[in-house]
Amino acid sequence: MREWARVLEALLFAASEPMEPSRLTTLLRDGPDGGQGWPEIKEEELREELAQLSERLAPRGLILREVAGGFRIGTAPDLSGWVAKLKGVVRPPRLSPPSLETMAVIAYRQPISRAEIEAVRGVDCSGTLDTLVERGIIRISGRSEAPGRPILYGTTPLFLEHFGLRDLDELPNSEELRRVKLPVPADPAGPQQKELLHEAVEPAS
Amino acid sequence: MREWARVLEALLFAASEPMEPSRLTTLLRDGPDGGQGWPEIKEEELREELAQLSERLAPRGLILREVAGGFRIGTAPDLSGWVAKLKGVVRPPRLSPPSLETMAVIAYRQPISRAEIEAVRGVDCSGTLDTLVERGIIRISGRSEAPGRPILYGTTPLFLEHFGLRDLDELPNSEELRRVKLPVPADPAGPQQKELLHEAVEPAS
Amino acid sequence: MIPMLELRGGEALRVELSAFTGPLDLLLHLIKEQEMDIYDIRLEKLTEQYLSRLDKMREENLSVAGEFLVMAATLVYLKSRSLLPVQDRLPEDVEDEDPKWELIRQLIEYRKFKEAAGQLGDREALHSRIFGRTPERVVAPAALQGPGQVSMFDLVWAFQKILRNVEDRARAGRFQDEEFTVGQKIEFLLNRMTPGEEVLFEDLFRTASSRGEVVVTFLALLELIRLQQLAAWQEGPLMPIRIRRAPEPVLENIPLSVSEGVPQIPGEGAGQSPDLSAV
Repeated sequence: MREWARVLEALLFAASEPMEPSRLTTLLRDGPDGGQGWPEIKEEELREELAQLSERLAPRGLILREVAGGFRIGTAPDLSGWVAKLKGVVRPPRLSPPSLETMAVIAYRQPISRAEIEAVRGVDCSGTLDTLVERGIIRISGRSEAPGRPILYGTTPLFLEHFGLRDLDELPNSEELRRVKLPVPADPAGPQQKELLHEAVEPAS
Repeated sequence: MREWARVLEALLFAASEPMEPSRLTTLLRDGPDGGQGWPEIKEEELREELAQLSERLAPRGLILREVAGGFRIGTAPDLSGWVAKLKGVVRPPRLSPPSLETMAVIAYRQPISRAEIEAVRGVDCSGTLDTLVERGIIRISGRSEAPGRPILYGTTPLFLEHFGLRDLDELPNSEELRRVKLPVPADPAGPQQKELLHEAVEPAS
Repeated sequence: MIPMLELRGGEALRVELSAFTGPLDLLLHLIKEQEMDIYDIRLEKLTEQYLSRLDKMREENLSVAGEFLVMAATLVYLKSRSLLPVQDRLPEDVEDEDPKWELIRQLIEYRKFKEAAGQLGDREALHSRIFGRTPERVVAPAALQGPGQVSMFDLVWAFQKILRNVEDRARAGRFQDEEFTVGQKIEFLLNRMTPGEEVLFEDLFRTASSRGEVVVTFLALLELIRLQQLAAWQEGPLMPIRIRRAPEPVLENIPLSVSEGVPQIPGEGAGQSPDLSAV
C-alpha cells in the first residue's frame, strides 16, 4: 500500500460527488494548503491504487464505482435493504418503461427536440419529459435552429450516476444507435399530416 | 471478522448522523424489510466489533469516532487539510474567545438565560449568543419560570460533534463546574434588585 | 393486471393495452406473437390483430390513447392500399417507395431504442441499490458546517461583497452606463439557468458592469426566491452560496406584474438603492 493511499481513501470518502482521476492526481500532487504533496504521482499509479482500493473494499460492504467520469465509494448492492431501512428511504422509484424509452432516445441522440423523440416513439412524450426533468436526469440544453426554435433536451451528470455509467460512450450499442437515421417528425400543424389522415380513413369506408 | 461486520460498515458509511450502539444492534437483529437479520447479536458483541473496526480503519485514513452518543466514521484528523482543500472550504473560523466563554457557560449550566450568562461573564452576550445560535451550536431550549419568563439556551447535538464529545459528561471538570454557584443576574426592572443594589451601595457610602 | 416486467420477457400471453408504451410497442409484440419477420410483415393479419386488441380495450371501457387510433388508421390505409392492383394506384404512389416500408423502418428503429431502454433499466435496477454517503462535515477541530438554507443575512452579506467588487471594477474604468429593469433581469436569470440547474451566487453577477445592474439583478433574484422559482442554499455557514432553479420544465408562470411597479433603476446615480443600503 502506497504512502498516499490513506489520503486517497479519505478524499474518496469525503467527496460528495464522483472524483475524476485527474482531479485526485492534482490534489495528491499539490498537497493541502501549506502542506506537502507527492509531486511525482502519475495518473497510472493512481489508477492502480484505485484498483487495489476497490479490491480492499470488496469484502467490506463497500464498493468503488466509476461513474460520471469519476470514482465514488458506495454501499454494496446486496446490502441495499439494510441501508434503505437505516435511512427510512422508500427506494427512489425506478423509471417507468415509457420514461426509460424517452430516456434512451435522448441519451443516444442528444440534443433532441420533443417532436423528434415522439417521431421515434410514436406517442406523446410530454409527461415522461416532465418526469425526467423533474428528477434532474435530463435538462433543457438549448434551442434548435429549426422552425419554431423548439427546446432541445440532453442528459445531466446525474443521468450517468443514476444508470452507473462512466460516460456516454459506455451506453450499450452506442455506435450504432447514434448513427441510426431517425424518422422525421411530422409537423402537427402542417398540411401533409392532415392529408395522410384523410387518405387513411377514406379507403376504409 | 463476523459475518455481519460488512453490514455494520455499510450502515456506518451511509449514516448521516452518529449511530447509537443500541440502534445498530436493533437494525442488525431485525434485518432489512423482508429480509433476515442476526437476532442473537448482543450489544457487547457489537461494541467489540466496533473496536475491531476502529483498528482496521486506523491505517487507512479513516477513523471511527464516538460522538454525541453514537459512532461515526470520519476522515482522520491529520488529513483534514487535504479534505478541506477538496471541499474548497475556506475553513470556518474558530469560535472567538468571547463566544467560547459564552459557550462554556451554557455547556455547563444549561438551560440558562441570557441574563444569567451575562451575570457570569460581566458583559453583554447578545452578539455571541446570536453567533452561536446561527452556527447551530446552541439553541433556544425553553423559557424560564422566572419573572419575565426569559428565553433559556442549551447545547445542540452539533455542539458535541463540534467539540468531539461523546456526551455532556465528557466536558472537563464537569462535576465541579456544574455545582459552582453562579452570580445572580441583575434584574434592571425588578424592585428587589434595586433594593439589593441600594443596600449594596449604602454600607459603602 | 399483468405486471409490465413480465412483458419485458415477451412471454406474457394476456397483456393489457395499457402495458404497452405505445402503438409501436404493441405492433412489435404482435409481430413477435405471430412469429412474423419484421421485414416481411403480413399487413392483413397484423391489422386484424391490432384492431381486435383495440376492440377488447373498448369492451373493457378502458380509454384508448389517441396514438393507438392514429396507428389503426394508418394500418387500415396501408392494408387497403396493398390490396389495390398496381395500375389503380395514384401515379405519385407508384413512383414512391411502398409506404409500408416507412412503417417497417420506424418499427426497426423503435425496436433498437426499446432494447436500449431495457438495458438501461437493468443498469438502473443494479445501481439504484448502491447508496453513496451523505456529505460529511470536515473532521477538523474548527470545521463546522450546519446544513441548510441561506438566511437573508448571508445573502445580503454576499451581495455587499459583490457590490464592492463591482465598485472596484467601475473605479478601474471598465464601466458601462446602461439601464435595466427588474423585469429584464428576471428574464435574464430565467434564461441563464435551466430548471434544476445550480450556479454559484457570484456567477450570476459576473457580467454586471455597474452598481445599478448588480442591485437590479439582486432584486430580481430576491423576487424569484419569493416566487419559489429559485432557492438559495449552502452546505454550511460560510460555504459558498448556491442558487438553484426549481426543477420545472416550463418557463412561463412568472407573474408579469413583477416587472411592473418596480421602478427602473438607473445604471449609475445617487441613492438608487435606499432599501438595500439599510441592510
